[in-house]
Amino acid sequence: MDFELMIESWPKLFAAIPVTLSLAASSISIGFIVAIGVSLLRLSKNRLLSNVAYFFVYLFRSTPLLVQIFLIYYGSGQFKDFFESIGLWVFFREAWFCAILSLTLNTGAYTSEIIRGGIQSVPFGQIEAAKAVGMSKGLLFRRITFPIAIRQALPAYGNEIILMVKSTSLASTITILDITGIAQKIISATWSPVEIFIIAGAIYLTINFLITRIVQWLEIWLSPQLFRDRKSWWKSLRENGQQAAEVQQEFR
Amino acid sequence: MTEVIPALVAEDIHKSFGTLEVLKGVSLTANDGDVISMVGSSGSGKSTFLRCINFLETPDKGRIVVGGEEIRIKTDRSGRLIGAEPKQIDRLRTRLGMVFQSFNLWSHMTIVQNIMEGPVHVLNRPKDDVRNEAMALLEKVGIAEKKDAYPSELSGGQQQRVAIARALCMRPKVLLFDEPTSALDPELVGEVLKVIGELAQEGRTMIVVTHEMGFAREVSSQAIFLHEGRIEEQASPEELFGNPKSERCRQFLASSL
Amino acid sequence: MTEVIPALVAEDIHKSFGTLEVLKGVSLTANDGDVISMVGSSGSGKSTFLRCINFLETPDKGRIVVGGEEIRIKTDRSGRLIGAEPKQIDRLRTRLGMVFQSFNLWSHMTIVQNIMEGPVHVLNRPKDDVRNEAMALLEKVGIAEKKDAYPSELSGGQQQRVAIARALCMRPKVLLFDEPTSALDPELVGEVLKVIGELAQEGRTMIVVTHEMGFAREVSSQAIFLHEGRIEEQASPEELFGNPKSERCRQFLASSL
Amino acid sequence: EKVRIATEGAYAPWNYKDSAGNLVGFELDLAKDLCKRMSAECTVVEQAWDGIIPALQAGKYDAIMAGMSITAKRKKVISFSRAYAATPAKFVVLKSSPNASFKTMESDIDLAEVSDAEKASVSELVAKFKGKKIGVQVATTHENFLNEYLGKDVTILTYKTQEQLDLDLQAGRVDAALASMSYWAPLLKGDKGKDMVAVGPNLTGGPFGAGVGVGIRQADGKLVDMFSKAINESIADGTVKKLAIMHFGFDASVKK
Amino acid sequence: MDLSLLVWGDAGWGDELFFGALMTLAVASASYLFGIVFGTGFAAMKLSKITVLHLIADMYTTIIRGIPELLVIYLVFFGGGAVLRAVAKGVFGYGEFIDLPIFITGMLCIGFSSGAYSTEVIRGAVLAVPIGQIEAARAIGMSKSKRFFRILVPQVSRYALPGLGNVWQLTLKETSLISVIGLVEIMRQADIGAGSTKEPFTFYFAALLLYLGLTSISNRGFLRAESWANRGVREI
Ligand SMILES: Nc1ncnc2c1ncn2[C@@H]1O[C@H](COP(=O)(O)OP(=O)(O)OP(=O)(O)O)[C@@H](O)[C@H]1O
Ligand SMILES: Nc1ncnc2c1ncn2[C@@H]1O[C@H](COP(=O)(O)OP(=O)(O)OP(=O)(O)O)[C@@H](O)[C@H]1O
Ligand SMILES: [Mg+2]
Ligand SMILES: [Mg+2]
Repeated sequence: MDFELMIESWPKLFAAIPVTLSLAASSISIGFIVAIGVSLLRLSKNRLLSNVAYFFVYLFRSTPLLVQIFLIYYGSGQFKDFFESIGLWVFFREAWFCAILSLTLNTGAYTSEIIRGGIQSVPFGQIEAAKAVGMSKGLLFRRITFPIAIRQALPAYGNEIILMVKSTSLASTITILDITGIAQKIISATWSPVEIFIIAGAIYLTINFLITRIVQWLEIWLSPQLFRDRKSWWKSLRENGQQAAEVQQEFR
Repeated sequence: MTEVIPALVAEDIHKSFGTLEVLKGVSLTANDGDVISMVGSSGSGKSTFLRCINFLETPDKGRIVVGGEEIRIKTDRSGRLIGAEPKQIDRLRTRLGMVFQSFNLWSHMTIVQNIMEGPVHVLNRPKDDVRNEAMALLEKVGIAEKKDAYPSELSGGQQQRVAIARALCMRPKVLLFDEPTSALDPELVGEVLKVIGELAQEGRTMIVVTHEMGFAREVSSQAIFLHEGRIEEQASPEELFGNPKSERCRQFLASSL
Repeated sequence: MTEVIPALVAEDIHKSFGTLEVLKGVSLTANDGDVISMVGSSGSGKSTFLRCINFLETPDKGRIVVGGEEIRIKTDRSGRLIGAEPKQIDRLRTRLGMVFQSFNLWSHMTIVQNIMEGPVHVLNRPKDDVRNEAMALLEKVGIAEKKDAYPSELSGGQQQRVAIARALCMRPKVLLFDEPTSALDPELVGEVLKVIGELAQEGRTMIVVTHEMGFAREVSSQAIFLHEGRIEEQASPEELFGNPKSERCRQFLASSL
Repeated sequence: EKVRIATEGAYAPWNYKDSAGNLVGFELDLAKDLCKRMSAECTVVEQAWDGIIPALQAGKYDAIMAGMSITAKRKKVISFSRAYAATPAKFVVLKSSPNASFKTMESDIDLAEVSDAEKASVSELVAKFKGKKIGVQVATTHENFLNEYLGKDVTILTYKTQEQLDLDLQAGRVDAALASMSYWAPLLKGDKGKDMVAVGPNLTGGPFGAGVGVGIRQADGKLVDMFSKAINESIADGTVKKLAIMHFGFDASVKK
Repeated sequence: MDLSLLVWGDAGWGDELFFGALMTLAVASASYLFGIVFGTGFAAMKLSKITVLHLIADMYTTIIRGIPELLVIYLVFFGGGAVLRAVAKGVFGYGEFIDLPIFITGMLCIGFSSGAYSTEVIRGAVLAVPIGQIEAARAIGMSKSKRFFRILVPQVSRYALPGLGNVWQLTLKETSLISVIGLVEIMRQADIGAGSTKEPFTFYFAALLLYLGLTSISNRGFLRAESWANRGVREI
């Protein structure tokens, strides 16, 4: 293990953190909005709309993100004249935009399934109770369905965020110098992949660790009914309530 | 001479699930201050009828008139009836309070939030007024000290009382109760009975589905025995429980302890 | 002279949840053929007591003796009591049938599989015999035609009857019923009452928790009124329901309709 | 003696696969020739470029013949035989580009020992591409050259494969691409290269290293000598030249 | 795009890509099963009351899920090989190069990271089983192992299947990263084809279709498994 190299390289990798973070932040936030739209389409009664949404989700979930990025980036390059004619080439010209577009569509597809699962898990009775007090569709979604659904979907969504942070590393294949891009540059100069990847891995790990903690905190914040004593939230998480403790015995 | 407008009219309601015909033409008229109790064996269609009244199930045939206003319906492409105007249904539902058999409290809100949700966000009443009213109602059903608890922290009986308070806080014209005492011990049954009695005195119209004959007898101004989706007998409670006309009803009541 | 060995002895059972002391020393002896009914308000500890008897909750203090064999307990590192020999507990549990307040049917098995599971896989009895017995029991509780349905396809009352059949098919010495009629309409209550009566005649020992006083009165040889974790009164049912000694018990019974 | 040789299999015409799935190319033919001379029993394995040096060090195979240039940096971690081929690096732009006819005073620049005239030509090059985007394959000597000589003046975009770089050159996302003539020569002749043109000087030496050689573990001194000896013979009798003309279209053999 | 490149046999790349797809499928299935075995073990550790076991499992899932998959592969491939050789040399005095078969290495690499996701899915599923179901089994005196196999496993599989379906998709796609260790699967074959023919599009598009095909088929399998596991559950 070449510790000198590790010490030497780590500031360069550290400097790339903002690139990775802004890729992740923009695609996750835009992707979330896309996802809400797609999941509503998917649950809509209109067959055509729901099928279109299904196809979108299916396509993006079934193929590797790497291939998607390639096809969006190099594919748009092949149709340069077309994009120029509709004035979109200024966007597609930029690797940055293509990266965000593919990441956004990808996470949009995954997240929409997560949200759909959450919406479908809302107990039917609670929706009926809302209808019974005369709530309109929009109000019902905003006040009842969504808050319950998001709580249900949060653990899965936390996973998705982590996967996205890691996925941004694929942007390095289309010339973007994020943490992984820089790491590959250093490796190509030094031929010491393990050392460099350990530093890069530690950076990703730290980011993701912070994210998991934030998500866990949100989980508690959104479900006060399960975690009464918020002061000892880490304890509640560990124990996951009385039932968890009971079922755990089966595994002891 | 002014004509009396009934609080609620349901006319010839039919409803099937698949091939199972659950309601085969049920009609009912409730005037202001009426308390109508419905009894009948499990699966006879009592809950389904209540759910049809506020359109949580769309009836296959029939008419619902709330306070003189008829719910407009139309036929959709597949030939099923649906509400013609979602807005109208939403509005009429605010006048029909419902207490579900399984309570259906919103799990992500505290007790007092559960009660305030409808009046504040649907009726747009001022928050402070509503809070005062909610607290008064909780006082009335005897669980004011639980106001900041979540539904999962309450026993079944307590949840049922919250559900009643939630329905009342909407100040509906008509209240629909689906087995409001099923989770309660005998002492609590007595208390809920008292609350319902008071509501009747205030002139509130109520339809109460119940398995407890004594309760039905005590509280109602009119009683209905439902059997296999039809009204088998309808009479004053003294009449129906004391001296049932139909054979089936007699049999049903006989087995009740 | 042979000494009579009681079917079940529970001695001085204590149980707390956190700071809440739910059982404060409850004792009970049941001989063969006894039917002991327990009444008491919601939260008085009835379910907890039944669960302590078959060690689904470990009591904090006390002794349980089943058919003369005492459940061996020891103290674990954190000072709580636990069963000393899981094998012994498993064995004694096969002699204690339990019908849960919430049924707890296994959702991944059909009705008949639910009933056969214990006899076949715990008692290792031959499958065909057990199937015949299971069908006979389903016949007895009146839902033989539902044998291949899954629990979610049954109404509450039907599920409750399956739960009873499941407990019976283990041929236990002692049966513990937690509100066995809560989900039933009056007609069905009568039927379950009949089944329990027959079991009593066969000499089966039973402990029945219930909210229905009439039912308790009809079925039991001995009645217990539980209040705040203590036995407030214990007598013959005629005595307890007809002429209660304790003030609290009188009050409780008075409010029951 | 048994020798395991690794190649990438995706770097035509050095080493690649035909549609039947066989490894072919200049280095495959050369390897056969060298092994015969060493009277060694050779097996060729394919290995993705990313892991090619680490896997050599891990002992998965004994030699690398994958168009790998001999550079100072690589020499720190592995040894090389003498060079068997060297091809100059050259910039390529689109024919529609304003730089399509760009030439420097000196048409050949050897960066190992730079004369004054060559120095002037390098400055010419830098001035021409100032502010432009230049694409290059990642982890190559070409990337090192750009970093060293043009790093401050141009935007360098790195690509995982050369084909991706070609696509971006055609799409106009980069203004120029830098790669070896061994890659450009066949491409520019074919249909794919009909819009492209090679410009500027032929670059060799310095960061481009001393040509392409066989990569070998540092501990394997004996194997280095064996390969070097075989290469000497093969160059001397013209075999390398013959193979180079067959695959590249020009003589890329290294005389000294 | 030149579709004639994709014909079957020696004249085209169709057969190479097809065998690449078979390799993808083989590595993915092996890793997936390995991951589930792994995941079950670590889920048990996570649910255990023994703090050390809990911590080990927690570290495993946090670290493996937190770092990019490529790094996991590098560490297992290069790091694992070095450890293996050190052990061989130190303990057995065997100095020659030894290496696990490349397929096994690939399986370990992907299985390791797939296992971390399976752990979470299985743990969640165990916690989702209503406690009453287990109490009912205890109440008839079922022994612990019987309870585990006859009640817990069928119920856990019901709650875990959708999540495990996602893990499968993840695993399938993750195999596209192991070309660095030299295994020739879809993605590596596409790279080779693109590099050899200078037709990247044709090959990446073919890769897209192959992945789509593989997931479509496996999706169907999972749907069937789910409907079997959900027998007796009411549809909403
Ligand atoms: N959504 C549904 N799909 C299919 N069948 C249904 C549905 N809802 C109710 N049913 C059936 O309709 C019949 C009447 O149900 P309903 O809930 O109205 O009975 P009930 O009189 O309220 O009985 P209980 O006293 O048990 O509450 C039952 O046989 C039930 O199985
Ligand atoms: N696992 C638990 N953790 C904390 N408190 C509990 C737990 N189980 C029961 N309790 C509390 O213990 C008390 C007694 O509960 P129990 O279920 O024995 O009452 P019960 O007499 O059966 O009432 P009911 O008639 O409503 O079934 C209640 O106040 C309840 O809240
Ligand atoms: Mg009902
Ligand atoms: Mg109870």
